[in-house]
Amino acid sequence: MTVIGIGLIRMRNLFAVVMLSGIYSLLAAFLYVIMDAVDVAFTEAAVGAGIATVLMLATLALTGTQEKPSRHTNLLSIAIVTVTGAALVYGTLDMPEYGDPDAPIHHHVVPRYMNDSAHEVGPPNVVTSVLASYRGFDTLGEVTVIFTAAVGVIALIGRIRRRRSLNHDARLNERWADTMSSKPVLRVLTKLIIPLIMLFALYVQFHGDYGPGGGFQAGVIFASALILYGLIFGIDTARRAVPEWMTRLGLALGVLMYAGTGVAGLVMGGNFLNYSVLAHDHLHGQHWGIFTIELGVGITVAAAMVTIFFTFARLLPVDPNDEKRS
Amino acid sequence: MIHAISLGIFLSLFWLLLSGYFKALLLILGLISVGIAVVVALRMEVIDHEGHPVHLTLRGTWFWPWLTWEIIKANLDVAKVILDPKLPIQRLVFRVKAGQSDELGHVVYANAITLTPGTVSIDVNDGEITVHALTRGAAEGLANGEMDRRATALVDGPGALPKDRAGDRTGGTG
Amino acid sequence: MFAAATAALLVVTGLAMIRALAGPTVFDRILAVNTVGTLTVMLIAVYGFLSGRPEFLDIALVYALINFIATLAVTKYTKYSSLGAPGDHDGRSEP
Amino acid sequence: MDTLFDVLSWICIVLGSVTCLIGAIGLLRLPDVFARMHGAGMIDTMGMGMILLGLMFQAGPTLVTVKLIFIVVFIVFTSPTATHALARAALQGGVEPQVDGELEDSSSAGPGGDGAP
Repeated sequence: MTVIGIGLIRMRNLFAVVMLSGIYSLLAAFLYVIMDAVDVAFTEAAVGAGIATVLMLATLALTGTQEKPSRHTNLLSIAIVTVTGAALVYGTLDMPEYGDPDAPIHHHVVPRYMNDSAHEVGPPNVVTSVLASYRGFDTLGEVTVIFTAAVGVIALIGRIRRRRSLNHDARLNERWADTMSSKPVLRVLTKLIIPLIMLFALYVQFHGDYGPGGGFQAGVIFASALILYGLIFGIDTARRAVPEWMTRLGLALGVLMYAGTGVAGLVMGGNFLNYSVLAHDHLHGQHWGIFTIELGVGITVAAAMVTIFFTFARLLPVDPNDEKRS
Repeated sequence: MIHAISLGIFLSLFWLLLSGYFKALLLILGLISVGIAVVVALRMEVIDHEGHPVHLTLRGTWFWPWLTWEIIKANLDVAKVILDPKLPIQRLVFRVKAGQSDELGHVVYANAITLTPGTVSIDVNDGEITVHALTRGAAEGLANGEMDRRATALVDGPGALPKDRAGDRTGGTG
Repeated sequence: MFAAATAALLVVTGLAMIRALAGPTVFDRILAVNTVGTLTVMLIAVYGFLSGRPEFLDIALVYALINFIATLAVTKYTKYSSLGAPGDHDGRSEP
Repeated sequence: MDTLFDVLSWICIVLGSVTCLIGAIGLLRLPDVFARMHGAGMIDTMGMGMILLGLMFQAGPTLVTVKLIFIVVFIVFTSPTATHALARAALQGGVEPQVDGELEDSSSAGPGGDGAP
């Protein structure tokens, strides 16, 4: 992994960097597996395997492949990075060894999470109860961040397209359609596998209680299916199947579902994001609460990923000839 | 429509095998999920005889074991070449005709070519597949047409090429 | 024995990484990344058995399903931005 | 019976690991992209298949085996497609496949689909 890291820094060709970071992410997922952090590994797998590379490429297509050769070495930034890195390493020296049962974290909240979550919250997968219930506020914050990111992308570059010439658009579409959907091999496989990916995403969504997974991973996987469709059949075809209003609605709906669950808790006489009051039996309340917010997370994440990809990919590719002319 | 229904059945099976939980709530959720997947797939227009080739499953019972055996033979051949200190490769690029009647057939054939190490399909164009082969033996094994016949029998039915069935016994040099 | 298989797979991953770092063309790197993807599926599956927790298979399943999307995206990208000059020496000048 | 499955399983896993190693050596030794694809193909087909088959023997007739079968099926479908896409992109990206000889069509032609373009 270190080798890959150094290789990443040394490489000037951003395209090769994208490829290598793909490997980095694969290895990271495997490391998480070794450390038994199944849910984290799942996230890394879902994000790293498809979406991250695709989004980076979409960005690359907007910016160009070669890193700008910097004229001056920025001593200040190097110094800051070195100092921060040293501080972090120094910090880890004090940390208990991996898996040390005497580590402070094992004395405070972890025992409660591990021992009590089964009857306080319910789901057999402890990570789900921690994220969705004990740390409900944090997760709501994360979802809002994703929501904001997608809204930002729409606001910033969603409009650029209108300034481009129709001619450019037509040629672009032609090239999109021409290159991919006419390849029978890719077309057949895509048709074959898209329903499977979608169903698998929903499976991950609804089994977050029992195994690794949950809303975030499910959203990413579902978005992968739509992105694959967009890649092979062209953005415009994909937009016809999944119109823009749908993703934007999903984006907002997800956050609303999450926050709404919290408010519902308030209304019914509990604290914000306290699900126990949602039903007569507090375990059922927790269950439904977690279920709803996970669904909210999934919808938001999927909608955000799809929005970002489609917004970027519409601009793709920057045709050098066009730029010279305009 | 038939394809949509069979896709739904297939996806339900997929869900049950993945899940392994038979609680009422999860079964209902599974049903909803299958519904969502089928509806989105319908909107995408990916359900047709290409996207959901259910008619191939039965005939596939003859094709897959044969292909697996071919893959194992091809693996041994390539392994020998790679481990040989002299690295005796003879790279060839050539075209084969795909005798299948539609593009789905060409795809099956092309993927079968790629799956056997030693040959990779690099282009599919109007019933002709451009193939890159690592050794002459692999190329000749493909060119004798056995795999083409098998794939045709898979896609178009065994009746499509009645007179060629006699040639099946010749076998590939693989 | 699972440990031995894990070790062998790690060695294979290392070899593939050498190819990814060495190049020389972009396509070599893509090939290597794709191979590492398949290897990761196997690693996760084998390690799941090594540690006696086969539920890791869900993660392997994710990779099996969507790893190739990245490869497709990359091949598509190479077709676009390197219409003039392929490979590492991308001929596009900085604007 | 258990020992039989154990032995079978180990044979498969060892075979698979060895195949993967050979494939990786091929990935390093072979001279150009198109040739290297054959090495990678070994890992994707027999290496993967054998190792996961070995795991199936370990798991026995459970849902774990079913998931393993799913993984094998998905990789069998996706890997040739990815390889094909890559080969096509490399071809159109300007990498000329080096050729060491010609295939004479007439001598090797079978009765049905011969190689004549």
